[in-house]
Amino acid sequence: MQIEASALSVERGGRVVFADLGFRLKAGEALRVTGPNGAGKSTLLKAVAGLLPLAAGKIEIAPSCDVRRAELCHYVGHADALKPSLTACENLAFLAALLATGAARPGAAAIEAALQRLGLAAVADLPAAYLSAGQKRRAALARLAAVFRPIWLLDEPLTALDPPSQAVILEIMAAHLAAGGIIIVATHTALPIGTADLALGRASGP
Amino acid sequence: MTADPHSGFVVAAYLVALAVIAGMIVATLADYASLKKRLERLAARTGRGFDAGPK
Amino acid sequence: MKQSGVPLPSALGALLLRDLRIGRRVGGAASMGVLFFLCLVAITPFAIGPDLALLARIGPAILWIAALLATLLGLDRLFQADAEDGSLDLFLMSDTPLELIVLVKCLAHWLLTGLPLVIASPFFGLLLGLDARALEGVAASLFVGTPALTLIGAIGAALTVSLRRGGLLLAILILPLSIPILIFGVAAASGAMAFLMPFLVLCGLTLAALALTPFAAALALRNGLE
Amino acid sequence: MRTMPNYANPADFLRLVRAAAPVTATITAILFGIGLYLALLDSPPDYQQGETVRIMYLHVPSAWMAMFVYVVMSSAALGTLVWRHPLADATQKAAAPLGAAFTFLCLVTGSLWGKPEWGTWWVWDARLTSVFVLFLIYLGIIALWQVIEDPGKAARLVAVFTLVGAVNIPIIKFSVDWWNTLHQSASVFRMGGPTIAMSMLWPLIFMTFAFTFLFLTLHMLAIRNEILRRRIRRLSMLAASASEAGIPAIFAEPAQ
Repeated sequence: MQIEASALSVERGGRVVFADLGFRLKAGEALRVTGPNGAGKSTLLKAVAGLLPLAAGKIEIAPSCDVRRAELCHYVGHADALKPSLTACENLAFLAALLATGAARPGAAAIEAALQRLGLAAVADLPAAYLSAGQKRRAALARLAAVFRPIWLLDEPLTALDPPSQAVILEIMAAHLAAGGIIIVATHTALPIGTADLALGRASGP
Repeated sequence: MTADPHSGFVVAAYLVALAVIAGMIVATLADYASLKKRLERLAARTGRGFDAGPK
Repeated sequence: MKQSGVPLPSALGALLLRDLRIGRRVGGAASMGVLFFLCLVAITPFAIGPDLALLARIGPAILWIAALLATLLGLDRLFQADAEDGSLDLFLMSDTPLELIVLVKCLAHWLLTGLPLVIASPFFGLLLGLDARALEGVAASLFVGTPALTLIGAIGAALTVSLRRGGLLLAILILPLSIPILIFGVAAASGAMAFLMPFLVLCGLTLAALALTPFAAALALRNGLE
Repeated sequence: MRTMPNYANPADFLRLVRAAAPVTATITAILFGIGLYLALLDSPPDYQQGETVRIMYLHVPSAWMAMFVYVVMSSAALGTLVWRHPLADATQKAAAPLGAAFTFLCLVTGSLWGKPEWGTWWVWDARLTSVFVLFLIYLGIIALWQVIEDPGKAARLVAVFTLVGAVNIPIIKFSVDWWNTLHQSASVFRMGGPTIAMSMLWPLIFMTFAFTFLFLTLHMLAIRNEILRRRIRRLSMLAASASEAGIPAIFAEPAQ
């Protein structure tokens, strides 16, 4: 598994967010994207996830398969995608069913295991509205553990998390890399796991 | 009650009244039962005995 | 959910279950459609007068217009709620086609808003002095017509997903498109003799909407991303 | 030394309900027994309407209850806005569905009472229409309760709407009456007429008191439900924040 972006440029609202960008990640490698706010970190992640059209350049995945790139990626943006009136367990069960690919439909046991892994077992049946920001963030990240997708696109996963929770997330990320996964993470903090770096400066104006 | 042609409406009215009043009573008591059950489950989980009120 | 290891329902099943659950819980707007429908029907006699004979003649039209507005004005949150909390992005990344996701969301909306309207319409028809046969006509035509209203309204919802005040714009966009449904719906509802012809045309319109609108709505959603 | 029970405090109120509810329940049963006996067996049919006048013994009390419950709700609304007391919130929320049920009963019995004469199930008669608008207001209030999650905020917003409604009801009543006379509808239906024979007055009085005590009993029980619902919500949030902080939730929680 390898993902390669070449001469990438994306526009949003007529403004060139970044241009002529390239990177290559093989199985087990991670890329840390840094840069000031508005430099396009989130935009890059969304572009790789296939949520945004590319102005120029291309993103290729080898070995090429007929599955859409989006179906190979997990995307955890700033929004937690949690419905306040549903419980953490119901939210995760839905997201797992939505994002499961092919025959691998996760069972309820996988959902509970994921919640357990993120330390949310005690609050699994409480409405998401009652959870703290940190718990909501962990509930959002729990889908990484519940459903397997090779490429993870994480937009500042560690914000709003206390140190012990951050340790859990970093553990999960390390395990994913060890299993041959690929991670692109936008963050300001240094990461203990070995990553290539990609600094997005202020894009030169159009 | 004499066999008044419209006595059917009287019966209907009293049946509706019975249904509505019974509905109100049952709804209130059923709500109480489920709330008490949830409260006990929650109180047990948070490790605090709790007087959930009578009945 | 505490099933023992049994795999979760398919994405579409889970989505339908989720939307129905959200609609019924606190904060959900399940009963809003019916109440708005009742209010619209209730205010007409105050404008027209308490004369039941007159009300009965225009009853089907009042019920249909009320159903149309109740459906359209309840649709603006169909996709907006998901867009705001980030679920919409995940819909696009699922292996389930977006068109089917749109269809299931329309089904959930119809079950929470459209169906209750159909069930309630005979009772509200009594307020307008409709006789039994007219009530049947209204209920039958609404049962077949409201799905089409929801489906076409979904296109409007998809178009206005990123707008702050999309509700009214949705109605403005979709009202012209729903005129055929209104025409044949009211014709079927009040047509004394010619019930079948308008009714069948209405069925045709609904089936056409069922087939075409998901693609249009999905296209609108994909292009609306920013 | 037990302090004077302060019924504004939820815990004391729960004890009050445990004591008072059975008493008012039995009073309600007795009143209904007498009322129904008088209404159905011991009073003469009306010389004009015949037996259908017996529906009056349901219709008039439920119309009275529809108004009475709204008054109770409005005073609770004042309690919420002025003293911001959670018990006032619970009182207000508990009253809404009961009021709606009584109003619905009033509309149905009114329709059944009028059917023989009108020939249709519904006529836009002035008084029935005003009760119908009151029913719409009740439904609006219940809908508003269901949409706002935070109980405190919901109570204050619903209180404002309830008071606005209270101010508008007389205006609605007047304008509906005028609207009714303006369009002199075909059948002017006199609801029960101004003077009621003495023999019909007693069943009416008993039935009205029976309805009132029924409401008092159910209202107390419903308020207790609301108090428990709020406690569950608070305990759930405590459970969430406690596990967040990693300490088991064993701290004492003030019985507020």
